[in-house]
Amino acid sequence: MGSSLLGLLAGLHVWYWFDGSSAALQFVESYEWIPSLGIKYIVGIDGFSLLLVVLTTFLLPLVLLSQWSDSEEPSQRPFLALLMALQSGMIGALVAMDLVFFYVFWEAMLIPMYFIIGVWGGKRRIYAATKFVLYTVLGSLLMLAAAIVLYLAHFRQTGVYSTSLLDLYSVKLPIDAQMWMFGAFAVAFAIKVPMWPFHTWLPDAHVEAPTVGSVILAGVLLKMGTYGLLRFAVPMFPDAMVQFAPVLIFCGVVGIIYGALTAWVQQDAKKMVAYSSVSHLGFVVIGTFAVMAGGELSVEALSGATYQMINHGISTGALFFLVGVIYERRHTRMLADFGGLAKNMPWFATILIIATLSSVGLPGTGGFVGEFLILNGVFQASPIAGMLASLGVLLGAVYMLTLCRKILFGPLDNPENKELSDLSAKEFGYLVPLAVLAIVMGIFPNSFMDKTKPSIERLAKSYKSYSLDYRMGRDMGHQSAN
Amino acid sequence: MSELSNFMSHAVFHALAGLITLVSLMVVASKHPVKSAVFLVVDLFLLAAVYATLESHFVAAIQVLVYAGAVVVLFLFVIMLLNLQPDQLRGLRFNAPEAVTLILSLIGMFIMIGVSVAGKPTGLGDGSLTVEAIADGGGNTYLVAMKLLTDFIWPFELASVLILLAIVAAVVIAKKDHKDQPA
Amino acid sequence: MVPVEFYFMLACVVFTMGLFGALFRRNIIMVLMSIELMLNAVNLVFVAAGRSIGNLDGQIMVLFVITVAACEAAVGLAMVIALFRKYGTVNTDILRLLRG
Amino acid sequence: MTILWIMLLAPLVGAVLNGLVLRKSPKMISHLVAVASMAVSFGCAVYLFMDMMKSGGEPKTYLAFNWLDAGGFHAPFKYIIDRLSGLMMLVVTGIGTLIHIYAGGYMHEEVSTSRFFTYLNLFVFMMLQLVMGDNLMVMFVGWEGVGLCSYLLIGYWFQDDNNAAAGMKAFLVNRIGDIGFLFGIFLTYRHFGTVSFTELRDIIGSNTLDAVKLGAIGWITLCLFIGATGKSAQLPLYVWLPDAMAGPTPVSALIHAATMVTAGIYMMTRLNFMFYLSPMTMQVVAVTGALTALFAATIALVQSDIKKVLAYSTVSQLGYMVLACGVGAFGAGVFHLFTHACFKALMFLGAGSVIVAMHHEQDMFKMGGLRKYMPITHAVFLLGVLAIIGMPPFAGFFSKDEILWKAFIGGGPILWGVGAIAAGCTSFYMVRLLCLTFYGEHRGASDHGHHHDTHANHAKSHGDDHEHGSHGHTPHETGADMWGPLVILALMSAGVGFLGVPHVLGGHNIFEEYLKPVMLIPESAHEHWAFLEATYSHSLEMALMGASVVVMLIASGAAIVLYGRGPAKVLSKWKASFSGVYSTLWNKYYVDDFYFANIVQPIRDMAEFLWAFIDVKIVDGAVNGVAEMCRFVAGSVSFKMTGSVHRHAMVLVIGLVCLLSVMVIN
Amino acid sequence: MNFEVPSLSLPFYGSAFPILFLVVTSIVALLLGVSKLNTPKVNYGLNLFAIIVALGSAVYQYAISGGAGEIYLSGGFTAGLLGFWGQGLILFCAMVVSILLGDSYMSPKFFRGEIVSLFHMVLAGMLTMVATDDLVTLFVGLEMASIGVYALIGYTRPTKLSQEGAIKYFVLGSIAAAILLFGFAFLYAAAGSLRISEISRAIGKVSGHSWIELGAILTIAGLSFKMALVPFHMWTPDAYEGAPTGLTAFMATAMKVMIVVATIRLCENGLDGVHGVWLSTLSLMAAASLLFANVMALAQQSVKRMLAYSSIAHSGYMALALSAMSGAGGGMSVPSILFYLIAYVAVSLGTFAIIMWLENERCENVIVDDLTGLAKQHPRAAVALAVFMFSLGGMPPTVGFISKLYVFNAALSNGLIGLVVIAALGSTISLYYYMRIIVRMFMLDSTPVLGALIKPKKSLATVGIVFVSVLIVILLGTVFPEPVMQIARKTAGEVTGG
Repeated sequence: MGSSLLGLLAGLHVWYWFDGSSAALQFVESYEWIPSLGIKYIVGIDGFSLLLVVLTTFLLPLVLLSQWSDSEEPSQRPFLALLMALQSGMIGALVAMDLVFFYVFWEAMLIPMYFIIGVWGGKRRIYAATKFVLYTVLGSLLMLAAAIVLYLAHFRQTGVYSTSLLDLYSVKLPIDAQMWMFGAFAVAFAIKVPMWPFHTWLPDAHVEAPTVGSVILAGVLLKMGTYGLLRFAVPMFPDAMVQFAPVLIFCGVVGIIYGALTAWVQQDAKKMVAYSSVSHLGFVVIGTFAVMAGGELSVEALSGATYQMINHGISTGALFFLVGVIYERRHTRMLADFGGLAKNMPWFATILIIATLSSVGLPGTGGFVGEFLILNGVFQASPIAGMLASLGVLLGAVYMLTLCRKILFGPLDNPENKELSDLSAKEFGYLVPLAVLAIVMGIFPNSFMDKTKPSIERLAKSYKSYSLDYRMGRDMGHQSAN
Repeated sequence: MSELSNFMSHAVFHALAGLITLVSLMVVASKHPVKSAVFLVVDLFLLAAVYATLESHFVAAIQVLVYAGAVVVLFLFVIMLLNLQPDQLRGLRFNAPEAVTLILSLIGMFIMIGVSVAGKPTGLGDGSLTVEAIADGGGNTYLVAMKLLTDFIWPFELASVLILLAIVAAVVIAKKDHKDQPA
Repeated sequence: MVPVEFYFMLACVVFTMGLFGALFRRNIIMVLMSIELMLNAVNLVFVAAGRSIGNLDGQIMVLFVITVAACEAAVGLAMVIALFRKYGTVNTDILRLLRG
Repeated sequence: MTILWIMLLAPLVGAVLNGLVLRKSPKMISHLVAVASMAVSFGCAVYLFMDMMKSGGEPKTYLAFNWLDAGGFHAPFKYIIDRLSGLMMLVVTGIGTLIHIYAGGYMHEEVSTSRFFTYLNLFVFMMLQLVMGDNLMVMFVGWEGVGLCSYLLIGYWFQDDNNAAAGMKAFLVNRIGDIGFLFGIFLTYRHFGTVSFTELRDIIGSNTLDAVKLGAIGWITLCLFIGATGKSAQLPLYVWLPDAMAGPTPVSALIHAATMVTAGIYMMTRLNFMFYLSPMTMQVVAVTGALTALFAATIALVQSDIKKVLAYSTVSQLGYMVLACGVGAFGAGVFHLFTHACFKALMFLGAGSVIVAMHHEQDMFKMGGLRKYMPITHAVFLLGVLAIIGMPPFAGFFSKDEILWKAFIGGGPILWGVGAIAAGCTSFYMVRLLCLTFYGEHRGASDHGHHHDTHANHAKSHGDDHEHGSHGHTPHETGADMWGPLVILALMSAGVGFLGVPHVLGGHNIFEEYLKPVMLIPESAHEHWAFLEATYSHSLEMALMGASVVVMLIASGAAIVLYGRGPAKVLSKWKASFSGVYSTLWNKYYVDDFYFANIVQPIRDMAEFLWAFIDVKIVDGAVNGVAEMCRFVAGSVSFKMTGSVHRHAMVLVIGLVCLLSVMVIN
Repeated sequence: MNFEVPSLSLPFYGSAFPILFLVVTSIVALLLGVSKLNTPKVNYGLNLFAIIVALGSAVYQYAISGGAGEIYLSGGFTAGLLGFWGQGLILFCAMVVSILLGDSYMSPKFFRGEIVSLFHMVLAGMLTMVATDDLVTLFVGLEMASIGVYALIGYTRPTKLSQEGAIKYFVLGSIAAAILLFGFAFLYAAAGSLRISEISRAIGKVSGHSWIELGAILTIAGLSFKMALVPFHMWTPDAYEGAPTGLTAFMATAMKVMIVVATIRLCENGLDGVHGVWLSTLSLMAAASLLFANVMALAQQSVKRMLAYSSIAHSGYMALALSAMSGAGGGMSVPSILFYLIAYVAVSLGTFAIIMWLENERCENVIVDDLTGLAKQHPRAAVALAVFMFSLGGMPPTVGFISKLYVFNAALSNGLIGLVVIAALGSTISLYYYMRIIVRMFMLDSTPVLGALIKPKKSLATVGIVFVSVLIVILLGTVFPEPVMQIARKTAGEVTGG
């Protein structure tokens, strides 16, 4: 706990000192790690990772707080240790500026999560944990292969072995090589996101994971996928990205609608929230790939995507916490078992509604800012996709309100539910910050986005110039060949 | 080399080859292990004859002495010791896997034969060791011995360890383990 | 002079014969003898090749092969005896405990 | 501009106080806080209005802070005070205050009302965002915010699942419209690079639009109008409003009659310069409005639930307003909005009083004769009815005739005819309602044991804690806290019409003059809208006016004859002989059923299919199938293929031969 | 005809000291075996002494050896970095296995004079095989190792299982030996020599001749048998399961080191002229191993059998790198294989140490279900085993990942993208069965099956070995891969010439 608070302080420190006007990496440290392969320990933070790092450091204390009172239990110590390991893994992956170094953290964080789900999870925890790990690993290994090819290409072009991102960004690849490598990266990250149709591990993992596991999974782990897309897939393979963007947008849109519809018919509250993640992250995905007519990325959509990542972490984290609250009291998550809880749990109801509203993107909550910007950007890039994705806004309201209605409203007729007590002080302790943040993020988004703005604009713009450079270079190559 | 001797060596080779093939078939196809062992001895003799036609007299001799004389006798000895009855040749049940394997091995054989006929690569070997050269050098046995004890001294020495190892291994394996209950 | 390919072809045939024996005979002693046959095929190649190239390495190798074959035969037959002691048969079909 | 911020934030402060601090406090205090915050807000609004008028009604904008900046997109929290928003803020805070006062009495049976007043205050706050915002985004914040409050308030008595369902329906149907609104924003940003009203007005006013932008405006306005159909309950998205009556009656009065539902009209008026540029959209708007007016009015003819009747009446009146917008008479629309806010709030509150008096009985056929018991309520209600049916010289007469006249000159006789028929229906059902409720015999006490009509399934909206046994008590007049606001509203219903006396009747149409600066017909569209400025013969206008009055009188007369002393005998005979028509009307043209069976259910079925089949069987099945396949291969291979040393050797040989073949092939 | 009489110099004796010394100690052990001193303790001491001395001398030779190897006895013995490296690793495995066997219930069975003698002769054969330029010596060394191991695994403690495993291994091994020899014969026929380096030279002259290709394929097939590559792997599960666990560990580690080093030498130094042949052959087998072995491992109940399939799969990874040895990016693959071997040896020894620790007379074959609840019973052992499993599965931050990265790197630098994709699939499948063990240990609550039987033995040595293995696995996986990579690189210099 102490160390997590320390982590939060450090996170806030970084936040405070982060220079929002610069797109460059900050707080960079670099050491040799495996010089014979050119692998370095390079960490640094820019606009993309900053928010996620802060989110991670923010969520962890809350998560630990939620575990606080049970600390008598003997299995608590390994659990906390795993949580801390998970946090290091996540932060490591976020700050790593070396491809292999990133990969190490990216995979290493599976292990604590695996144990968290597998040891402390529900009935089908083993199935879920195994599926989670295998699915992710399969994708990541393909990515690893592509990463190595990229690294070798860099070597061929410069004669230097390096896996540093800054070096790899400069690699110029022919389009067909870019295509499959982008595919490999995209699949790896799509699995993590999870993007339709690679999403099926998520509901299982969420349902079986303990509350805390779900919170972290939804809050940060999934963002690794979208973060990865932004950090690696997009800048490294610009031409392939333009080619692939329609496919990804398609998957994203399908994910949005599909996730929403499937969420709607779920009977299990957690599964519903899990599918809602599929839908919400679909927004992030389409936001990332909103390629405008000029080959430039939509700044609005990118901002929205980065913002939505954080916001989804907050709102869905809160939702999982809330489902955990009632699960702890009733040991069931079936919607049919609840109803009318707003009567004897008014605070619970209040926070659930706030989280719901943030999740459905009501103006004034963080969800709106993210979704609006994404949809706006995507609409500018591809009106059809924007329109279809907007259906997600409607369907999102459908299932989330269904959730609220089934839990909170209706007659309080189940005798077991009548005895339920409202939130305890501890639960307040971890829920209120999330609820407050959900609203603050909706009202003062600029104070969050200012920090990310330069990075986003640089990505969107440099992307264009880079890809133009590249095309021109290729054309010249053609001419000389002719 | 004269036409005649060429014809003769061909004739001898083909006769031997035919016999070897036949006997080899008998070795693997005989019902009774004893018969197989006897055919094996015959086979080894025939091969020794082939070696002899190839001017490898020492090897031919060793083939007869060690192989036919010791190894196969060892086989016979064990067969007798265990008083084995003729096989029911149950092994020659031909299920699909066996059939497939048989066909494939035949294909493999033809591939190997096909490769064999590619012929000797040109420009290789000094060809120094003609029959005359052997005779000049002191005869096949002398040359082999010299070679064995100079260039191949290291494996030669190791072979002694190998034989020791085999003896120890055979003892370990065949030793009756009194503590171990028979099944 | 008989071309070296003829010897090779003969060796291939003998090798395959040995292989058949090893593959299809259930009697383990038969299997061992078949393996001896295969080794003989090898020897034939060595000798023929050595003759055609004109050096002695092939014959040397044959000597080692014979040594090894003898060792293998010794160890193999010891195993046969041990097996026979335990099961009263030398049929390989009994070796079915380890599978999967 | 501190006053503005006080006005905007006072309701929010009230909401926060009630929502977070005063949860357990007595009703009195939460009521007081709520009313006080509203009163403060209203006071500020009056001050601001005066201030604005003093400076000639020039629009002024005030920046709170920059809200959202991403790329080229900027959406500050910026507010505008001009004639339009000034008027609206008066309506919102003024009527809001009255309703807050009234609500205290209405909700006196509740254990705690802090939650109620939280929502109500929050609603006013959001409504102020909607009307004061200087850009589409702030408006959208309010737009969705009021939707949220509406959702929460409709489902206020959440113990009844139907209420929760009605709330959800309202929210979702509104969301459909909101998506249209969103598209409108996206398109606006795409083509104009800004979403600020002031800037848009400047751009469009400058008349430098190319064909692409003109085309885009068509789409933009259409999208925005879809938003308006949601919020303002127009065809085809009106279905939520009748269900929304499940909420407490003050809510119906404030949200579903006076303020929120008029947001669509407000928005169109706010963007009139864009709508003017797109005659096609305007045509759609006008037709939609007229049809809605007629459609809802016919349904209202046969409903038995007092609030349902009022609800359909609201839909119908909103149709009028939309019709007005559609023919370019935004001023008339807003005028009707204003008068309608007064008299419909009055009628809802009156109905609320009746319902309270009847112990939450809403079926009109179980009322009757209440005039005796509730004289004040009766009096004010009567005024309201007179206003809505367009009896000269009450408010409704002026506003409605203005609209019908504009419809005639702008849209032709058909639109006028539709409007007039709707007006006739309005007169009929309103008088019917009045008669059934206040005249004739009291039918409530004798009907003691019977609870409610099976059809009016949303009629019961009281919580568990309400005693059912209170039926049969004699109705009684309500307290002053409830009739006080009624009286004020009644006076307004009677009086505000004079703000818009048309020239033909010797007035100056002050209201239209007042709003004139808000309107802007871009030059390129002048020709099309020339009729608005043209002069017509007074006799025509008078004739039409007379015609509509006659229609009104005939319809009212019919209603008095049929329902004056309770439902006439002949009605049941008619019911039987026109059962098809009747049940169609009674079931609201089966629209709800149609939507459910053809839209909601198929989607739900599809979702089930997606989940149960596609997701579990195919997408996940593929994933698990791979794993299963591996395990199957391993299992079958491991025991069938292995064990025998010969088999092992065969595999070896086969492998070898394969390698050799590869070599040969190479 | 001239014959060069071999001159046996002091450096030769120094270089060959490990081999010679082990031969001597084997005879000593044999003599001890018939004396009164034939007690497990004495034999244990002798064994450990001999191995440590040999190991020390191999390490010393490695340290003083400078780059290109010295060639003695007409190529029979080469004193190069790779050879000493292989000898050192083999002896290290032998040492660890001896210590583990000393701690196990097998101790009185194994530490008999004749067995120790066999063991030393086997070691001598293995050491010979990794340090020779001569196919004859290679073959003799291989047979020494094989024949000895047949006896050791089957008859150290003869049970039905071990005997069956040994016989199967023997029969198949003999067939494979014949195939290998057939390959040698064709190589000889085409190249005219049995010296690896001369074959290379001859191939330069006659490249593309089909005899060489046939010989190369048969040779590689024969070696693949020992390396346990699909489809020549069938003996592996049986032999691994049947053998006493200590010897299984020995086979999985030392034998693999031996055969891989020999293969590197043969392919890189001898057959580099026909690398197209072994590229296609080895990559096919690598692909087959990676897929098939991993799938098969899914169905296994016996831990040892599962590890056998896992070992096949790991051979597949090494074959992947082996097949990438030639061509443009080949410089990276030999170091990657060597690094992989070190990682694999460390992890395997640790894993087998834990499994041996769990075994006793009553429970000789631990099945996966036996591990249920181990985390509650013996949490430290469970954590260690979990670390090993993750490392075998190639998850960071263990050395398994770094070695996999290295191997992929090598393969991809030669453009073997398809193979790497297959490897990725394979290792995903492999994670499943590794995780099965973790699931049993940590996640299933049912009563421990084996836990009841185990009396935690006080075996400091085992604990130490496990601890050191964990340390190696983690440290090489996180902070210190570089020094080991440098060693691998330096060692590879002998064959790659760089």
